[in-house]
Amino acid sequence: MKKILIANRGEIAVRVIRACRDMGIATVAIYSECDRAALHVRLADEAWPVGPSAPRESYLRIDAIIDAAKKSGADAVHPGYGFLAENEDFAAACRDAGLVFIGPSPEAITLMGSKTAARQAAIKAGVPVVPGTEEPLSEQTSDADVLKVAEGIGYPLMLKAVAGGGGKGMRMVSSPAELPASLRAARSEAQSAFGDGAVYLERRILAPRHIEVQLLGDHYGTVLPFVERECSIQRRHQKVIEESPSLSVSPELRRRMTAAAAAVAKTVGYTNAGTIEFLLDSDGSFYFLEMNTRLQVEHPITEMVTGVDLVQWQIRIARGEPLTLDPESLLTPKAHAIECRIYAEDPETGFMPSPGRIQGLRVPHGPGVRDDSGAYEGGEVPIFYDPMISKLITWGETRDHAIARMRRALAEYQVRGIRTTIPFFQWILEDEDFKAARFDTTFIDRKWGAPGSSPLQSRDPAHEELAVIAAAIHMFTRSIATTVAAGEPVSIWKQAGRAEARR
Amino acid sequence: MKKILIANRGEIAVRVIRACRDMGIATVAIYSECDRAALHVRLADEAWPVGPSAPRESYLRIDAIIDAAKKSGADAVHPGYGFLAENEDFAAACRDAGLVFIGPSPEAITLMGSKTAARQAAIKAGVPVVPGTEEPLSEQTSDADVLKVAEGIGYPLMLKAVAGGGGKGMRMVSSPAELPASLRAARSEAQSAFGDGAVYLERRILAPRHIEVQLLGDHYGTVLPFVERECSIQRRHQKVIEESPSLSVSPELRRRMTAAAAAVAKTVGYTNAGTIEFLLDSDGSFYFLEMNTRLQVEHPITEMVTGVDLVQWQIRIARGEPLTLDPESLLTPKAHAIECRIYAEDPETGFMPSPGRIQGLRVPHGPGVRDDSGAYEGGEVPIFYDPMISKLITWGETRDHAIARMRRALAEYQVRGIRTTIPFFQWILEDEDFKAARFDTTFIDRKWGAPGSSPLQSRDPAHEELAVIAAAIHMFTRSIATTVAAGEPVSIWKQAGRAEARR
Amino acid sequence: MNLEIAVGNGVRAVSVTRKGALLHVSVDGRTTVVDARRVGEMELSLLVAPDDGSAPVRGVDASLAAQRTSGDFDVHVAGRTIPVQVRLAGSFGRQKTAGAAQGTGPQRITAPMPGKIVRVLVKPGDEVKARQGLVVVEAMKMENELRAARDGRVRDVAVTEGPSVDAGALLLVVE
Amino acid sequence: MNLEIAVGNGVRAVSVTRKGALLHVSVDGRTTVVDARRVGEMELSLLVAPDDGSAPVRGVDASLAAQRTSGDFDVHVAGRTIPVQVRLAGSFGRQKTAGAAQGTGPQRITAPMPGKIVRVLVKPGDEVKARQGLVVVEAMKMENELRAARDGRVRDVAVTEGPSVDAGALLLVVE
Repeated sequence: MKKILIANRGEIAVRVIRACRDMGIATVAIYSECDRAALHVRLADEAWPVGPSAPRESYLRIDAIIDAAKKSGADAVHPGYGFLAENEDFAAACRDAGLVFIGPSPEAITLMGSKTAARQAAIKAGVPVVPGTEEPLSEQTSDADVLKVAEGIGYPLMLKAVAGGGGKGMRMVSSPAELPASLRAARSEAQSAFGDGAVYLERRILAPRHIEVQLLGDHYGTVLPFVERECSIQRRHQKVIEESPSLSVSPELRRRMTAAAAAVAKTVGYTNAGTIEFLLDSDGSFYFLEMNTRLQVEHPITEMVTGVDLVQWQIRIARGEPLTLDPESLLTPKAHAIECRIYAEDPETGFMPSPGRIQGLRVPHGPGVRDDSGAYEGGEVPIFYDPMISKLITWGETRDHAIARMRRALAEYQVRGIRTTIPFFQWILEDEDFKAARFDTTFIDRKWGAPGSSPLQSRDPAHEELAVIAAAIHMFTRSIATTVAAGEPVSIWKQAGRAEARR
Repeated sequence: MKKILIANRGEIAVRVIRACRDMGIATVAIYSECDRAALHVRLADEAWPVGPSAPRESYLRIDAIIDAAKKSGADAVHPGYGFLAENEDFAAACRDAGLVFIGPSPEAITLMGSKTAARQAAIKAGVPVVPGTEEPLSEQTSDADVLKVAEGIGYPLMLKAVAGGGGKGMRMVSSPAELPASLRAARSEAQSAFGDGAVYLERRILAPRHIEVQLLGDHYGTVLPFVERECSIQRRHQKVIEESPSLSVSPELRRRMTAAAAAVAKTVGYTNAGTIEFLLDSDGSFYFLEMNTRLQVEHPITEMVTGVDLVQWQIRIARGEPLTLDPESLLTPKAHAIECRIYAEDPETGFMPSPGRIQGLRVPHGPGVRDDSGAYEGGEVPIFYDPMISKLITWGETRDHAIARMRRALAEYQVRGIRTTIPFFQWILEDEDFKAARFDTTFIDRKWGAPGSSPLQSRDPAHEELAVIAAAIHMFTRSIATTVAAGEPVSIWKQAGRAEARR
Repeated sequence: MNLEIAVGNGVRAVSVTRKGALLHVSVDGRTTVVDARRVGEMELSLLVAPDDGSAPVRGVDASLAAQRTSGDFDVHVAGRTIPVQVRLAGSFGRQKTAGAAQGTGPQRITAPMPGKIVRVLVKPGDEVKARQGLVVVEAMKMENELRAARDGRVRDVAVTEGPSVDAGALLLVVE
Repeated sequence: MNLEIAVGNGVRAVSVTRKGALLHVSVDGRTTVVDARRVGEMELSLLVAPDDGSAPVRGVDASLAAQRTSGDFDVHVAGRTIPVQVRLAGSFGRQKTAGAAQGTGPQRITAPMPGKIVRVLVKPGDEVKARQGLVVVEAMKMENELRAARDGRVRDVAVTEGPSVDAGALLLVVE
């Protein structure tokens, strides 16, 4: 394997480029029109255009990507996560084109990509699943039929896209009255996100934790599970903070959950990296939720507590190497790691996306801090893609230490020109329940309060005063006077600026 | 301990500030005139001026620093390394002022600060020392007397400052004829660097490795040694690359060396962080060289392979906590770490210092990379201080992996506007002997070649062509045309630039 | 230099004067002594004197990001991001005093980012409650519901479902 | 635009022309097709077409740092730092062709950085060999010996031991 095309963009494309470079493998980036100057393009050895900015016309264009791979002479393709990472047609197209797809087989993607088929596989492996519909409900299924099925499961229940992922096409339904509207919304979201409007129903576990197990499987039948990740801190069903290990998982429970995860993967002959997601109930019982047949966004926390470079191992497995890692050490976390997903969203305005140019960027550094980012000072955050611009990961000797470092790192982090979720994380990390690890997947909804409001809006007057002072001094000392909004350029203002500039 | 004054500048002041912040402790920076806008000033909670730019008038002014500590209400002082870190008067002055000095006792500093007294302590602890003079040779000792002592030791020998450190006041002497000139030079350097011109003589071990053992000692008699650091890659007796563990140290040898190091420290009742330096001969025998009674520049590699935050532990020890670390795990390195000290020096011109403004800075990121830096884009590297601007540390599953990541990180690293030693490290890291860990302390001298020459000067024509293309395109596309050196501003040039800017 | 700076829900009267190497910044009559250095195009290193009038030693690393409207900035300070609006003294007039951010005039709902109008949830004449959803804009893979700030009645609806709009485009007006 | 760019020991004749969205850069007659984007004040993202004439896909992230002399840059490219001197065509004249960097005129030894003259090792009239030490300047805690580039005879010594000098100050001349 000499040259790998990375069929993705943003921080994950950068992450894969770095792994390739560490292995002496050349890299080929692909880019859409608006991504010509993106960081992954700047860092790759080659960069090939694949179409206009809309994902459907570029990063989801299997033909254009395969064409770029062939022309560039790449011998393998890494799909990252999102886009085509869990698309069996893409995996098959790579195989047909003689390219190694760095991921599981198209068959495994197809099987585990169907939420309902994946549930069957879990049941076959002897792993409990959340009670729910065994068969998908197609877009043609009438509301009345869905209501009937729902009755058998009971309310509240979860309505989920069969092809779902990342919280898309997912709705909680509390009563029969809500079902039709939620069904319509979920189908439409699923259709637009995955091209498949089929859904299924599941019993809603109240106040569960979301715990997942990373796996690596090689081509010789070895499947190795890793210490669990705790991903209960979610907003709109999207993970925002992850950590490893979970304080709610005892060594004994870890052994059972990781064994269950490995059993599911073995049942389907799974290879490469994948993740089994579980719901952990407050009584300690756990249920198979779904399998993600790709590298996970939050893979770095596992890397931090096990010392294993998961992307390198994806590549090594894909080129036929056997897994030589020590299974015991993968289940023995070295202290604690935590990740915050930094989004270009404004928590003050209901997490409205905040695309635009990054005017200034100060990235935190120092011991125990890792920043996996696709951003740079002067770079653009386009409106077309997922607004996650970086992942900030900290490691500490204890959970408290990792959290303290995260708070310090967030205070150092400045993304100027666009709004980000950094203040949101600062708020969570000061919460007593979070600090004590007393939470479940409903944490954010309960804590953040009603939509439209925000606990951040109560400002600290001392900080406001400092902001006022800083802004006034900026105006007073800046060398190039600019027009102020109040009207025409004010000459006295300019003169004051110029006089200062000469000092 | 609520507020700590950091009696230092640059990357180590930043490092200590981060540790304090991780522990919820407020920080007080000090600064000289030229450091008003330095990174450590920007990041600290408070910053107090201590005098003009010359170190003697600011960072070495014990009175001014103690005064700042008192006025700021700090209850402890962290000295970093260099400046006053190994000055017993400073440690005593802190104690007298009721400030906790985060380091060993003034008595331990005095004892181990004298190279000759330290040798006596090692002998007392049953640890072998390099044969040499037992008593210091004061500045009054005549050349003839020194020549007589030298005869007893034999040539080649090392001439070293009693108060030395960091390679200052150190000379290799091959023959009696060289001795008077070297003596003069070493005394003058030692006098200027440490205010003490006394020297001593040691037999020169041919082709030794420089191996050192980090220690922590608490106030309850516990002294814990850490897995060794390999520091043989030196230029002008200054370490430039360090790694941990050393490939030349077997587990059995590690046990003996770390036990010897702990024995020396216990003999002198040592507390806080310190490092015992050894020379390791090619036959496997090792000799006590000296003790550094402070945090070491290269402490991060130990942190990377043991997971221990040494600065935090310095603070914890100073506030009276007992060492609760697991001794076994400190001697069991987790894979491999390597550090390159990035200096503002130009390897192309004999490592001439290259102070000035950092016009642009791109810091490497990604898995396994840590950058401990005092630099920022737009910041100045002053001429008054040590030219080390950052330490780049990488961690890998194996030594090869750590080196591969270092090469990748160095390629990502851009410090624009001043010259740095980054190309020098790129050259070392491509060396086959380095990659195979076949080296000793003479490695750089042998490999780099004669003074004035540089292996970097043989340029790759392909890179030169790219540089020419980039420069031409920069001139062609930049929006603000500037005068060219060829003479007056050329209007056609400006017009071309403006035309491009409007595109 | 006399300025008015809006922050949070109020407007502060601010003046800056240089005294020797230091700046005296008065905010609503309270003066702070500052040792300021510009460390970047939009970055300042400030050392601020404490209230007791001693030397300026309190470190405040501040940086600004210009917003669309000239004089509007996001100020990054002490690990926080605080929006301010800077105007020459007298510019804000009387309407923008404490609490004025909640206003009482018509609400002009504009697109906060470029995106596609996927749903319009109200029509002219509809009575709407505070926080009621008005229009759904899709951008960055997410649907974002724009809501009413207060109770009112929809006057104009300037968009239809389907087309894309630029940031700042007027979508509808609630009075 | 026609330029002369000195790099290494030679001077290249360079021209840049725009063709549609691409730039054609000719270096000593050999043309390279480049898709260039400015990503910062002094940073460029280049995609360079390979020799076979196919599409520009080879990634070259380049950035420049201006040196003291206008037109002189350190170019950071492919993990390396390469000094270049850019002039308008014809400016270098004949004297700066391949190998010219070694020159033959008098060597003007200047201070590469501000520092203190700690030792002057030669006096006017001394014969010196290539790489022989001439003067020792202390800066950044280190003593730095400035050496002769080639054999010659010391003509002028402009400094004495003790005082500090600025960067670029003439220290001595060897002819």
